[in-house]
Amino acid sequence: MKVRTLLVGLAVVYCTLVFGWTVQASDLGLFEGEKGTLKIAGGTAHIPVMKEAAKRIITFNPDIQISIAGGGSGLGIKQVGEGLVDIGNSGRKPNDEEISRYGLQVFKWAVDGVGIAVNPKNPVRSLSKAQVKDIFAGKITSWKQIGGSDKKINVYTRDEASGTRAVFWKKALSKGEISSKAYFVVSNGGMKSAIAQDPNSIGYVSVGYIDNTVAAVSIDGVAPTLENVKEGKYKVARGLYSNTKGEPTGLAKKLIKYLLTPDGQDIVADKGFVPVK
Amino acid sequence: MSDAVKINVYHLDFSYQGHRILKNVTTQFEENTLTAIVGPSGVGKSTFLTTINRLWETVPLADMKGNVEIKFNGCFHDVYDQSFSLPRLRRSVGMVFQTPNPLPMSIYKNVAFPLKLTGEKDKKLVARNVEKALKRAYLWQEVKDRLTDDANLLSGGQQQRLCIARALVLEPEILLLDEPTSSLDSRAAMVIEELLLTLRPNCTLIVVSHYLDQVSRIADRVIELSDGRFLERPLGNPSQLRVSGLHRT
Amino acid sequence: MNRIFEKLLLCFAWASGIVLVGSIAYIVGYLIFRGFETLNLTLIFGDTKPVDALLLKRQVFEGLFPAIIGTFLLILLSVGWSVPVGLGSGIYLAEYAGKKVKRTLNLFFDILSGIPSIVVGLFGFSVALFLHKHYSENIYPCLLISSLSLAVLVLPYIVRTTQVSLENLSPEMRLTAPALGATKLQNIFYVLIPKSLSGIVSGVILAIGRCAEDTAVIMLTGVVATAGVPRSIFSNYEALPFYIYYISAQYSDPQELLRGYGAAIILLTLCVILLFCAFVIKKQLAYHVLYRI
Amino acid sequence: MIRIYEKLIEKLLLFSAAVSASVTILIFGFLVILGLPIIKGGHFFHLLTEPWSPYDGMYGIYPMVIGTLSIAFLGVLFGFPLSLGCASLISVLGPKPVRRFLKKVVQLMTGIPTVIYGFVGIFLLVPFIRELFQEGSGMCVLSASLMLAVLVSPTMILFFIDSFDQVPKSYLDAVDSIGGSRIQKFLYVILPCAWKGVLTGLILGLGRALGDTLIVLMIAGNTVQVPGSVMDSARSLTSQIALVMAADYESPEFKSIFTCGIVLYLFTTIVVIGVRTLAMTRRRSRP
Repeated sequence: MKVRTLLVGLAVVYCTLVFGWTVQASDLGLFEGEKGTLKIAGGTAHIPVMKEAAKRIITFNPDIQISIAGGGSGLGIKQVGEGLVDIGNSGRKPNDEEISRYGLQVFKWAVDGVGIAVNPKNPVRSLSKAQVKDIFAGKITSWKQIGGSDKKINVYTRDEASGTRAVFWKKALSKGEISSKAYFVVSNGGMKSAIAQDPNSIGYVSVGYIDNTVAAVSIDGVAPTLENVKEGKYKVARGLYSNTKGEPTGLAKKLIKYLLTPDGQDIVADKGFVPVK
Repeated sequence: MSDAVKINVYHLDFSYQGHRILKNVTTQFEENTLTAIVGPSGVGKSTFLTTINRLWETVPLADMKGNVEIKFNGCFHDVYDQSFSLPRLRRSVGMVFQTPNPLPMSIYKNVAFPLKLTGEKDKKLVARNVEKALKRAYLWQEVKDRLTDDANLLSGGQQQRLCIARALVLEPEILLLDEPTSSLDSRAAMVIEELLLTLRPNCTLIVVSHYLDQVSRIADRVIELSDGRFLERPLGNPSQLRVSGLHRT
Repeated sequence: MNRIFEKLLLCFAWASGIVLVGSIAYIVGYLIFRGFETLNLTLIFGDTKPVDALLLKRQVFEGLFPAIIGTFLLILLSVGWSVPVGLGSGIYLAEYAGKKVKRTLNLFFDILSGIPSIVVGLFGFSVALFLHKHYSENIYPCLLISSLSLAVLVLPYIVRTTQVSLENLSPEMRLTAPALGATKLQNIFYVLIPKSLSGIVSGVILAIGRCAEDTAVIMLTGVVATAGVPRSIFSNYEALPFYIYYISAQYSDPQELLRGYGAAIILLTLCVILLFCAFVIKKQLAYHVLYRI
Repeated sequence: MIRIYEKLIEKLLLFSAAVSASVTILIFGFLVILGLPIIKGGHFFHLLTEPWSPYDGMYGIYPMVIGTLSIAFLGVLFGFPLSLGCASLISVLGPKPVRRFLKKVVQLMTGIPTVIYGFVGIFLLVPFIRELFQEGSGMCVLSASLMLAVLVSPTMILFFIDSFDQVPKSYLDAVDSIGGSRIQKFLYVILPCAWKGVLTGLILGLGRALGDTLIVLMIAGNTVQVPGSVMDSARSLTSQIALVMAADYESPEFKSIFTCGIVLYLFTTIVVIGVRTLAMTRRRSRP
């Protein structure tokens, strides 16, 4: 009796596993029979998508190992260029010098915006471009000057390796100065949690990271939402790129291919970015 | 030079940290006798013992001149000669220290330790020799049921006899004892004394001692070390010795 | 006047004792208060079945399992590298080295033990990069490089504890075995090392603790946010202290942050247990365990 | 045969000692060689006094040097009286149960991972400082140095206790016999006898504070500026290394972090030499 229950149970488990996989396997079929390790580093905006993709791939085929590190776009480009990782992510397009020097192949699989974020307790929800520039340059120092409470503004910025910083600096600040008094954080996740904790903060973060723990701020009346980015209304937008040194091969090639399949693009949309297909 | 001489010491000079402790000492020790060395503390009695088995060489800032010859197999060997193996010397010249110094091992392992050093692999032989040594040291009856116990669990007197057994297991021809009873109570000391007397027939013993009554009980010959020189003392009753400026402990 | 001054000082001593105990109790208490509810199997294995995870059938996501295994491997490897070399150096220093050599080497080890761990990490990273450029394309920051760098970090601890416990042995103890005919080497290995073993072992345990807690070295030499259980010493890996650091800055939801608290509690417990072991062993427990027939 | 074997082992031990000692030099060598291009370009001392502004081609580490020094010194400044108080309580002043308990706590503290101090610092100390002073984000020199004080205290306390315990017992008996109180014994006998030990402990604590990465990285805010007050955020040399890690051999940013490494290495050497000198004079003057 007991043995039979056990057998039935096992059969059920087996079936769910097998069918579960075959059903799911539509686009993951790419990774059938693959083996080995894949190393990814760079842009931090990419991490949620990469993690989810890795999770699905490894669940489908446990023989594959994927390691994901942050570090920023600059680091991603350099590490892939030096051959330290297989895929280097960047939140900005690698510049011509980088592409020619390392022989990079660039793949864009999502569109993202860089939005200004403040603490939800802060009433300010809209700024003009000039105000933004002044705040980040350290010329406007109190929230009172722009309609908030009488508190000093704590400006948060990213390090030089960040693609998010590069895009924001170019498109929102028009390459203006960033105050030397700004606090530094090392990733989009770090920016979000810092702003969520500090009531007097202002910073910039990938649109995909904006949720209810932080409040998005409109620039010249345009809010940094997915729709506005998609429609091209919100100007501080950028692509999310994955770069390889030379033509991608093996797992790297398949991962990039997978990101561009309907499944992959679903993950992109699910994580708050604009799919490219 | 009589046939019975076991150890010859010639012109021994010893200095420690620049202080001259032994001054041009020349003496002989006869085979299978018990010689006692007496003298005030800190005068270099223990140091003299270490010149015979070259143990002083491990002490930093010590320096020695002179010669020591020991007769092995009927033939004298200069122990300071380069070709003379140091481990061989130490194995033929046993030494027992002032405070019992059992190694951090079981009782059995302690006694078997010197055999381990010689690379003896035959377990039966080791066991036989250990038993023999323990019996010679009058310890066998007390420890035969607890050979695996930690040696430090033994009493002071037992520990000292263990150390003697450890020295005996290699069947040394010479045994140096540096105040072997000074850290023991009088009953334990008596046992050790009797033990030494039983060893005398086939072992040359040199004992450094503070206890003059002890010396008078066991020694064949008494030497007093004073100001770096050796003085022969007549065997006599303890009070005679006291007159010569020694103290009784 | 003097009386008041003395009274004030006494008050100050008590106050500082209370402040110290209070702050540490607050820190640990806060951690446990916030994190204890996460302490369950899900914290470690996420939604993967523990059996599958342990048999390495499935990679664990949203769980600490890979980080725990990573830390464990890291400790094993680093101690594996550093103990033989460290023991050898310690023995040499205590038993063989002449006065001048000893002074010089001691200075080197003092400096080595003072070098900030991030500099050791930088060193490990540049060595890896150097080898990658000039030697083999297959060498990059990885478990091997991290463990070697950590070995450098803990090396002075092991050298120092070995040296000190050997040097602290009594002169009588040193003479015993030579008097029985032991050579220098036999004396060292049969008597001196066993006798100072408890000191040496507790030093090794403290080194293990250092390997478990260090973050700065590994963050430059191959630890990553997501890697799964490493399959070889040339893989990237996850580790508990880095996980805590990473979560503190990058958590995206409260659930993730809670895992950070969980990881912190686990790491803290691990380190405290190691410390405790070191104490117990130092109290000569090893004596009875290690020296029976 | 045995002699050859012994010699062989001795050579092996010498070899391992040489290897481990050479690591010390190897690290310095690597730092200097890799940092050489930028040191040559801008003079080492010039780099120490220049600001950090990669976009303008300036890779000076002046703000980080000041950041490191101010955070570390402040940390020790907070930690020192605390440690001295605790050490005196443990070795002389406290009643026995208090002493034993406190000592256990201090020993336990040596085992707490740095990253945990940083972690708790972010979620406990930073908001607290922010609310208390109503200025800035709470990530500042003050928060970092307070946390550092907690980190370096056990090192200092244990060392202080050690040096207090080395005061000859005869001195203490002398004070006891003339009816001195505990605090008097501590103030007028132990402290004057052990002041060199206290100084050594202080320097060791400073060394630990200078070399810490995680606490400063996590709660000092990492702003590249010379901090003007304790409420300002700052970046230390160690954080600079952690933050600028890039894999590009050629970039000047990457090379500049070796200058940070060299400076930290030199700090360490100075600390070690200081401690050794003190230890030497202590040994000589000991009764």
